[in-house]
Amino acid sequence: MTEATPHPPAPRVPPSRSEQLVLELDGYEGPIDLLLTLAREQKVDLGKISILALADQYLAFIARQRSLSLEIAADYLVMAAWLAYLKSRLLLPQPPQDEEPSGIELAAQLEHRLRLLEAMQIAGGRLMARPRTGQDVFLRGAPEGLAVVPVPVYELALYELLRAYGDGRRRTEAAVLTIEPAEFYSMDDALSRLARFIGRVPNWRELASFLPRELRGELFRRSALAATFAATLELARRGRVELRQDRSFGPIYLRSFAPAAAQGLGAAA
Amino acid sequence: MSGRAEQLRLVEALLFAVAEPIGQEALARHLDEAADIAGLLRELAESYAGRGVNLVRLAGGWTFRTAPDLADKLRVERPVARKLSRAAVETLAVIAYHQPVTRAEIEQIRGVALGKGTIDTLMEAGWVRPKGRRAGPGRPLLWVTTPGFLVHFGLDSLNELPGLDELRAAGLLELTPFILPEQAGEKDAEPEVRIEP
Amino acid sequence: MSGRAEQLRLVEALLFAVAEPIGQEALARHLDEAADIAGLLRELAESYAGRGVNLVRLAGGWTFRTAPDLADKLRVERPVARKLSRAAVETLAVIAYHQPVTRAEIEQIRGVALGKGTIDTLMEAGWVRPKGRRAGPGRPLLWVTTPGFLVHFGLDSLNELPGLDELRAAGLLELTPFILPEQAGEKDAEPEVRIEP
Repeated sequence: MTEATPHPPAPRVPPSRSEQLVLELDGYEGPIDLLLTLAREQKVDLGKISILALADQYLAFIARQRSLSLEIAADYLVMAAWLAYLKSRLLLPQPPQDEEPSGIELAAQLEHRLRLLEAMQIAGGRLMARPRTGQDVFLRGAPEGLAVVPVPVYELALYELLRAYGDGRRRTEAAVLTIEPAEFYSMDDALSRLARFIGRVPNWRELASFLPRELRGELFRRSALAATFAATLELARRGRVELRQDRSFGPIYLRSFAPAAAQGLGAAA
Repeated sequence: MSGRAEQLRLVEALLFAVAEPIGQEALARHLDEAADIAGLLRELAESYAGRGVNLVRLAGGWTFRTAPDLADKLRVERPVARKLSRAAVETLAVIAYHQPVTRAEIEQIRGVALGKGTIDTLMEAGWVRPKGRRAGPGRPLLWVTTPGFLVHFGLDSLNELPGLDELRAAGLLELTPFILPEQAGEKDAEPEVRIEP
Repeated sequence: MSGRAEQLRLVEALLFAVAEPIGQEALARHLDEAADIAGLLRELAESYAGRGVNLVRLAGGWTFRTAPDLADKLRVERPVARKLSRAAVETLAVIAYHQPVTRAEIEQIRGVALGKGTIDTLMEAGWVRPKGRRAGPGRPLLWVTTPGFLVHFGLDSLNELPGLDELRAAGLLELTPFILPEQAGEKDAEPEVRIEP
């Protein structure tokens, strides 16, 4: 279990005792880890180690590395400097009015850090030693799964419901107003249509030829025939047109009354 | 534990963990040469018979399968949000206001024929149901709203639906000049046939 | 067959049909309201104890898995997982025991800067994830373990982490700020103060 540490790698040297040392340093996860390893070499409980002896060990270790002209990562040197400082605090009497933590406090902190790292190293090892799923123990290899049944859920607000009802009512009411009148051809429609032809029809023409051309279904056609017939009767009564039917149920013919009279009537109108 | 019991455990674990049905030869690779694999499989299959999981032969190998009779219960329901068509909303409104009401009456009130699935959708939503038949020719089904309808819309009773006057007062019967409702709302429904008077 | 036997069969089939642990509430959705699910699970777990497959609690749910003592005989079926680096193991332990924890705190405990790939590896394995940020300067990301971590290491909950009680009793789960030599490991780490908009 090694990984490239974030520190610059130590230079390669020929196989010798020095390489052993390089590899050793390379194998530590930082200065605290090195300290922890050295502490373990004292083979006592971490609470009973001598911090002073530990600092000496570390400083000696680093000095040995440097004497071999090996590059040592800066953080190891920072730790060495701090341990040298700790050593002086532990050995020399504390000056009065010194605000800094005492040597004993610093040593206690270092000890706590060592214990914390050791605890995590042990915990990691215990985690890794557990039966691991997918490696030592296995879950169901071919789970059949549960069939998913979609259940439709409809969302609709009361407002939408009422709005729809209102829209529906409005639509059916509007249809009565706009569509129904258009379905029939009234006598007024027929009169205004015939008025356009009066005076311009000197010869007999079949009544059917005056019907509107729009094709709007049987009902409309029949109402147009009836309305136009009634209109011609009215026009004949007023003396505007003449009507002729040669036999019962035969075609009805129509022409303007008389050119002179028609002109006179036209001028009067 | 006896050798045979240990072998049974191992076969059980192997069959459980592998992703595909496993053949006797493949099982043999994990067991002593002397192991009676056919016998172990038979014993295991018997001990699982009648349980929630059975040991079955499949594709030339052996595998655990959930008992077929439990298939109905091995399901999860997943809600899927759906939107009602305009025609369905309006039909629901007509049923709510005019219940009990026949299909022909709904069509008469709305002025359009009902699409095939419209009432089905409303039944699926749990908002309408048939209730009795109207006396008279053809004895047509009558449609009413359900208690679920009241619950969904937060109504205590049908009397809480606003009346026509109240709808008009709320502006819900006002003409909106630029929308032709029959074209605006219903293009997602199946084409509806206009009824001639 | 009695109702309880049928319920047992159904629970057994459900747990077999799904590879992930299933919670009691999820099981309840498939059973009658009156069903004594805890009792059924206990009975099922007992009937599988000592067999090749066991019913266990994992990550807050229930699941079948192969018996741990068969590991050696089953392992050949799967490729051996890549071995984790020592840094990754330690980092995982720090996250598991001290979560939620910042990158700077992990570095503080280990006394060394975190390599770039370490957290990546743990995330790729599906064992850790970021969750929220710590209030305060830089609002650093907080790291926690995932349910997948619990499943992989066979834990029902974080309370089952090995040695948790002793560590707590020894005061080793509280992070007290260190005065010196904090800077030792951290100067080649990426700057911890990230400015958030």
